[in-house]
Amino acid sequence: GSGPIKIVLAEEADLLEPCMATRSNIGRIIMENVSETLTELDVRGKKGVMPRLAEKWEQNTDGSWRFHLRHGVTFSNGTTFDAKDVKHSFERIMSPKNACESRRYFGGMNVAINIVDDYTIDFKVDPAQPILPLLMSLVTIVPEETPLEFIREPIGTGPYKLSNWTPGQQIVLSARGGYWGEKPQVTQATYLFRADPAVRAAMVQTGEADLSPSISQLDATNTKTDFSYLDSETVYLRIDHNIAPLNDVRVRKALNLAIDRQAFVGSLVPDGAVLATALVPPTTLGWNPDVKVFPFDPDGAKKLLAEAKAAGVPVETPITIIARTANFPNVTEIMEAIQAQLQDVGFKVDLKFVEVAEHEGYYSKPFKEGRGPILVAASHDNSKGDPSFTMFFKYASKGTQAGFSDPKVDDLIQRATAAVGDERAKLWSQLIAYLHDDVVADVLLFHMVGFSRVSERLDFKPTIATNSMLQLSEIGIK
Amino acid sequence: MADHLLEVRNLSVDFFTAAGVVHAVRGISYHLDRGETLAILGESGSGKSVSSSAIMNLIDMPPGHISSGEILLEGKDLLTMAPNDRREVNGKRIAMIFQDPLSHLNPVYTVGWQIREAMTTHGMAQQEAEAETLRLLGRVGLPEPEHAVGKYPHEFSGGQRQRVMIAMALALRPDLLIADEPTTALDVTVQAEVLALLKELQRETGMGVLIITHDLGVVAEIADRVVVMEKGVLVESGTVREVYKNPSHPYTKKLIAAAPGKGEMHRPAVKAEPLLVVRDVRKRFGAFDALKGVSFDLAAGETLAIVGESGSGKSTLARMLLRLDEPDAGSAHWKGRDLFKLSPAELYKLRRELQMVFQDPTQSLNPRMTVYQLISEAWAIHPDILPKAKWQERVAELLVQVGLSADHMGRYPHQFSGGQRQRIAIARALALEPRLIVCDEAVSALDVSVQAQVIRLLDQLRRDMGISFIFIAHDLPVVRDFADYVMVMRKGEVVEMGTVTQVFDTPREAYTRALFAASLDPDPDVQAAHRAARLERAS
Amino acid sequence: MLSFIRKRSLSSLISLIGLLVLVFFLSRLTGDPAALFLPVEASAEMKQQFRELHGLNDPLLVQFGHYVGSVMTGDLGESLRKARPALDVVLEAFIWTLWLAAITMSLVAVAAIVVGSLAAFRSGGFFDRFSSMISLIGASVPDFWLAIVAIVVFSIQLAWLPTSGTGSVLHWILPIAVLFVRPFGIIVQVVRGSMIGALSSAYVKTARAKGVKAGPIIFVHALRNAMLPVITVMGDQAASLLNGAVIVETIFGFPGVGKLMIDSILQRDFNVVLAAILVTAIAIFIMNVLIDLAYALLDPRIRH
Amino acid sequence: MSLSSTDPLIIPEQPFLKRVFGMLWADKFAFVAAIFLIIVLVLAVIGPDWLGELAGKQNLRGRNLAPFDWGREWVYWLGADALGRPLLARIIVAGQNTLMVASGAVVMSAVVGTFLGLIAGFSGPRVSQVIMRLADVIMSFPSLLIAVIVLFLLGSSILNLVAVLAITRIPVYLRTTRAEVLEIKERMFVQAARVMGASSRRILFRHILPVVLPTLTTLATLDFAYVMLAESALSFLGIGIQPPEITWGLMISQGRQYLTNAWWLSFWPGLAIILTTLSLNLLSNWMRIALDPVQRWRLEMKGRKNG
Ligand SMILES: Nc1ncnc2c1ncn2[C@@H]1O[C@H](COP(=O)(O)OP(=O)(O)OP(=O)(O)O)[C@@H](O)[C@H]1O
Ligand SMILES: Nc1ncnc2c1ncn2[C@@H]1O[C@H](COP(=O)(O)OP(=O)(O)OP(=O)(O)O)[C@@H](O)[C@H]1O
Ligand SMILES: [Mg+2]
Ligand SMILES: [Mg+2]
Repeated sequence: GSGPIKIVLAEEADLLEPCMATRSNIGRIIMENVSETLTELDVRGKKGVMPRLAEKWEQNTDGSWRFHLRHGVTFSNGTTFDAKDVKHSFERIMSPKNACESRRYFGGMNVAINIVDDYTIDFKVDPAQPILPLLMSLVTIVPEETPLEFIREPIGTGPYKLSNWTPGQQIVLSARGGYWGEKPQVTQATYLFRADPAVRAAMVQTGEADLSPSISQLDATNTKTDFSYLDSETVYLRIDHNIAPLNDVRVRKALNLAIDRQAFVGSLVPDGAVLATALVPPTTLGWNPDVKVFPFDPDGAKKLLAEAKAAGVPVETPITIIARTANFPNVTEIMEAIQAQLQDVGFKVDLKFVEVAEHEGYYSKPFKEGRGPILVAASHDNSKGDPSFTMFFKYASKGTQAGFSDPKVDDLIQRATAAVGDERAKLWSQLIAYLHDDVVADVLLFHMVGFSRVSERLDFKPTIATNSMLQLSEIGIK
Repeated sequence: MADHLLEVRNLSVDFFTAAGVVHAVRGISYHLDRGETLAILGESGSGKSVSSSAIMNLIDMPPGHISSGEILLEGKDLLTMAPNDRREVNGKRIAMIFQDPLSHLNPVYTVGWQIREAMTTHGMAQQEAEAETLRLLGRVGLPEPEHAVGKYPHEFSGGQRQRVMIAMALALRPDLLIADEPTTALDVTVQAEVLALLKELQRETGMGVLIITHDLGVVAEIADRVVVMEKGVLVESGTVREVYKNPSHPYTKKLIAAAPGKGEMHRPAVKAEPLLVVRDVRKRFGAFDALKGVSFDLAAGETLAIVGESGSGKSTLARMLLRLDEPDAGSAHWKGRDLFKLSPAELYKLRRELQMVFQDPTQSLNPRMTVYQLISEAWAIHPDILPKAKWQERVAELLVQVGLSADHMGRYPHQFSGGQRQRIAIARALALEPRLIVCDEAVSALDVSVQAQVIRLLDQLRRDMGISFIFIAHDLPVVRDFADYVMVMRKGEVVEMGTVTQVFDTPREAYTRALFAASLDPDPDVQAAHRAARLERAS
Repeated sequence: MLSFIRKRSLSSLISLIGLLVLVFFLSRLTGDPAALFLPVEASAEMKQQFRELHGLNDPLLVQFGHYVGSVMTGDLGESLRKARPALDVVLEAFIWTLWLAAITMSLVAVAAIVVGSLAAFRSGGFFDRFSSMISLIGASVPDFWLAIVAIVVFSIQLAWLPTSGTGSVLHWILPIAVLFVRPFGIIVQVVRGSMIGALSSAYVKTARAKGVKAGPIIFVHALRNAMLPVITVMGDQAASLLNGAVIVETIFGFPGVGKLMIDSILQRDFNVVLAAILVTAIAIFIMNVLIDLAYALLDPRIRH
Repeated sequence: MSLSSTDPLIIPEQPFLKRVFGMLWADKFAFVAAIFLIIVLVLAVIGPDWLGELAGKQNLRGRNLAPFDWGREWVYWLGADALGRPLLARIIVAGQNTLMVASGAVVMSAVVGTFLGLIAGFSGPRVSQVIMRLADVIMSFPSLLIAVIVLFLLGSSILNLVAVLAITRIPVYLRTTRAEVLEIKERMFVQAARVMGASSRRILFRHILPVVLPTLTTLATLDFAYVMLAESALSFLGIGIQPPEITWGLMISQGRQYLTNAWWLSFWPGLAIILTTLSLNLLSNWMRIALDPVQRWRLEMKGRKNG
């Protein structure tokens, strides 16, 4: 069948700016619905990077990437899509006249764009970017007339166009004629915004909405409508290695051994959550199946602590866990439980909850001077399939959230980033193992599970990408 | 025999207080017929107001409690009537003039509205009520009724408020009018008008009037019969003549003997150095000239009585001398310093020398303080007067001096009668041992025997301690007994001023003479003669 | 009266300016919006660019100067988050809140005055105890609890009302009902207390002596005398509805200014915070002027 | 010579405490409320030392244990929270922080607000204008912003939290007091006091304040509930009191997500708040009567009858 649907989301999009589509609350609405990208990552199968507005691509001999664009594509304002649009879109993202956040994926790169003809375009990136096609799945294409400043009405090549936006209330996308691809079943999608998970669940139940991509585990009680899915959020405690006693690897290991991760699953963390051995989910390239989760071993932890103490490490120093309220479901309870478990093996642990701005202050560099030993509880999202979106920021010496600096890590990251194919996967695997087993970089906890409630009249299964992207064309109507 | 209009049988009223049960009224009986006027005389605090409140169903029960008796209105017992029927009786059949007009008027509504309400409540049309209100205000002698209807209670003088009360009570031409001290705040000419008005209405409608008063002259002028109360008991009753000529109960005898206006008049010594020199004081309220230039001198130990028309600015003058209102112009030099120009700090030092007894005693006593606290506050403010250890003793002494008793100390103002409150206010003023006391109708709510006692007390203080008094009063006999100088005021101006003998014996101005002519004599026979003469003059 | 309003407006203007200055500087001390607008992975360079773009790199005083300059021309700046004029954003939301607050407060005023007065009239009686109990529970029930329970009962179980959102009259019922409870509980108590005093005064006796019925005695004679504290507390409650109906707005998806304000504060969207405060403050100042006028209107003794 | 008109049956004044007790006994509701509050106070004082450990004892297998399982240890009778900690014990332990924050904030705001209100109502137009406009400013300053600013600049501590909550509540007391003072100062007894030479301070505190006080007490008791809930809202936003500290408000906000599945998590602390407010209010209503000489007979009479 076909028809309109209503989707209820937790957080309103305050902008519908295509170049901000990598931000999840915006991307969920416009990504691939309104604004399309050259490439697209297959999150349902294992096909990897698939064509979208680019029909195919190849690497030129000079290392630059050539994209062959799809013909006969028009924007919703009627103009035709060609290479100039791609160039403008990219330049717009890189422009200092706006605050496009997709720019961050191209940090430290020099990109030269060369329009070969209307439907062929070359990207020369320095240093070489083996995953440029994947990166292009993050670049939304806008018509070349689009000003550099943020816009309010996104124009794109996607199957939908924005037909109504009443801030605070709703956003409506309608299917448009003249879309190059297959006609989707959903003719119109109305997005509603409710912050309370119980209300979101209730709305699908009462028929006020058809789909709620995120509801609370506690409300997911109806097996007919409620689905759980691995949602690419990885929860961990970032360790600040610079300050004693956390500069001692035994102490960091003891932290890891002291936590009974399994006990959380099925209680504070939903069934289906996966214990993490890396900051990226198992679907990511180079994820290392040989790395084993730290066992729950309080005695081992105590022993390590005693050793460290004997070696003169000030293990008595109180360690502060910094967490952010409502960062992820049950964060308070989980942190309280972790605090108790750490205390059980002899750590002195304080727990401090802060609001988002303060949390950011602890999480990212520059770190505050005179801070004590801290663990920052954070949640990281990488559904892009490649660890490069994670590793540099979190572990490289120059990474903004890196709690340590290790030349070997830096080297591995640099090499992996430049590598392709199996080599790339191998290097990432190495890095993951090294971080987990040798550096004991942080206390990895869980790959979280999300719950969605889907009305019985819809045919839809959420994926790991649902957090950041919700393609209406993937929704079937029964 | 037909039923009496009102018959009170064996009525007893008790009050519960922290210190025990107060038997305010004990088994009194009396009756009243149509067209008749019954006066209740009695000492202050003897239960007059309480018994009349019982008739109006206005006693708060509890803490009050009618422990026995019946109150029959034309044979029907008011105490057992259904609440709705009972409510219909109030206002329409029985109306009441309250003793203390300021607190009994709603401060947030215009007086016109309040009078109209009495009528509209009982079904009169709005327009008719408006017209009637204007007429009534005119009849009780309020100047400019059209203007007055739109004013609020606090914008009136004491006597004017009382007249508003009267107008309100008369609004529905009730069968029975209970008037609790209806004329205490009125100057004698207005009083005469009001009494005449009552009589006239009585003639027109056959209204029965139950009048509570201390003024034997009023009794002589208006009442047919009189009952006398003492300590909650009815001690004597009879026609006015009988009781006046042949009082049988000792209290009655004492009362009649105490009637003022018979003693020696003061003969003030040659003018000493004036203590207070008031010059050309003026005050306007909006467009209304309340005081148009008043001047006088006052020496230590002297009493200046201010008499005159109600609303002539007497209280306003008093309030300004104490800097409760700011004057628009003029000066008042106290021991050489202008009171009107003192800074707050300087004023504070002078405060204890200048005291005032307010016209409305209820409102001037903090309802949350006991009598002890009220009086001893003076010493808390001025600790040098009396050490704390002596407070208790001195309060008791003061209370007894003003005719109360020491065990009243722990009670609160609302537990007293009007006259008792007035005495508390006097005691409070005395506590400060001031040099000048402004008494605004300070003894008007007291029965003549207590009044005499208080006047004697004040007189003694004046002599012994050289305290000066500004004595605002309507009651000419009292003024005659107490004052050294008399100042007659009218419409914000001084009409006449002189020693008491001069003003009383040889009044110069027509207005002063009119005042004396309107003054009432306690002897019913004399008063009857006056009345006859007046009627003759009128016709 | 006109001169009173003029004087008040002038002094209010001064305090309004003070308020804005205060908020401007204090809020800027609480953190960097760049870190919140951009993802955590954003480079220092990007953050720098962002600050440049929004003039956040200038010294505070210079920023303030710019702000004052643009405010003079009626421009309250752009929202960092929404890339729209802050004033538009705020006004859009404020209308909703204003309606919500106005309707709720009108209902509260009527209901609380009636219930509180009747309770005072027979203080200590059954109705008094009962209404006290109810109103106190109302005053101490968490609003989110009430909101969720209301949704469960009325939207899910009974399916009488929509869960949330805007659109029809029905959508207003639950939010108003939930907002109603707390001020109602508080004002009932204030009315009750104030009325007990008024009902025992002498002028009420006069009214009884005139044969006035219980209704007018309570609602005409005593009430007006008892209104001063009631109005004040109503003003306070209205003010907190105007800038604080956050929970209800959040749960019911009501696009009001409370939620907007919270979000903007947490995200350090300064221009929106300032505009929101400006708008609500003007509303509250107007309300306070009205309250002061009401005092004078109610009590002639206060008029000078 | 005494002309005392009535000779009341004199009953000697009872000692103060006994009289208060008698009056309290006369109002059974207030009596129960007082007992309840005393218990709450005592528990608040001893709670953390007595049950602190137990209240923090986690048991992930016993999460969200339902209440009324009499077979278990008594601390579990009200159920357990999401970490399997006994709710009853937690409520008792949380009492201390809760009462400290709430009473701290209420007392501080009431005292400061009332004081400023007295001054604003009593002093000249200029001072009054300044104070009132200040109140306007606070009133239109969203409380959350104050919280963010104070807690960000000064760091989060119970004292700062109390200050934040107190600041936001000042205007109510201020405005209420001022409005009443404007009316009361026109009353005759105030003028009488002035004539006696009473200083402004004395007039304010001895004559005016007692008349305003009942209204303020009513407000303050209601504010108790308000402050507890406001504190929970702040916690929820990540500012204010945070685990592992506990307050009733925090417990409510933590139980919020379990409303439909495990109602008891936020119900019991909610009930604790309601009962405390209710008791305070019953007591303040009682006090209102007990302090008002015109009304006091209600209590004294019953007290006499019963005792
Ligand atoms: N609420 C009360 N509680 C206790 N005693 C009271 C109360 N009301 C009145 N009384 C007492 O009852 C007695 C009678 O009072 P009432 O007002 O009837 O006196 P009164 O005869 O009208 O005196 P006055 O001429 O002074 O007005 C007084 O002694 C007074 O103290
Ligand atoms: N606040 C006010 N506003 C307007 N007019 C007032 C105000 N106070 C007093 N007046 C008017 O001033 C005049 C004088 O009042 P004042 O109280 O001095 O009279 P009085 O001589 O004491 O009369 P009485 O003997 O009746 O008490 C009256 O006509 C009164 O209406
Ligand atoms: Mg009397
Ligand atoms: Mg007067």
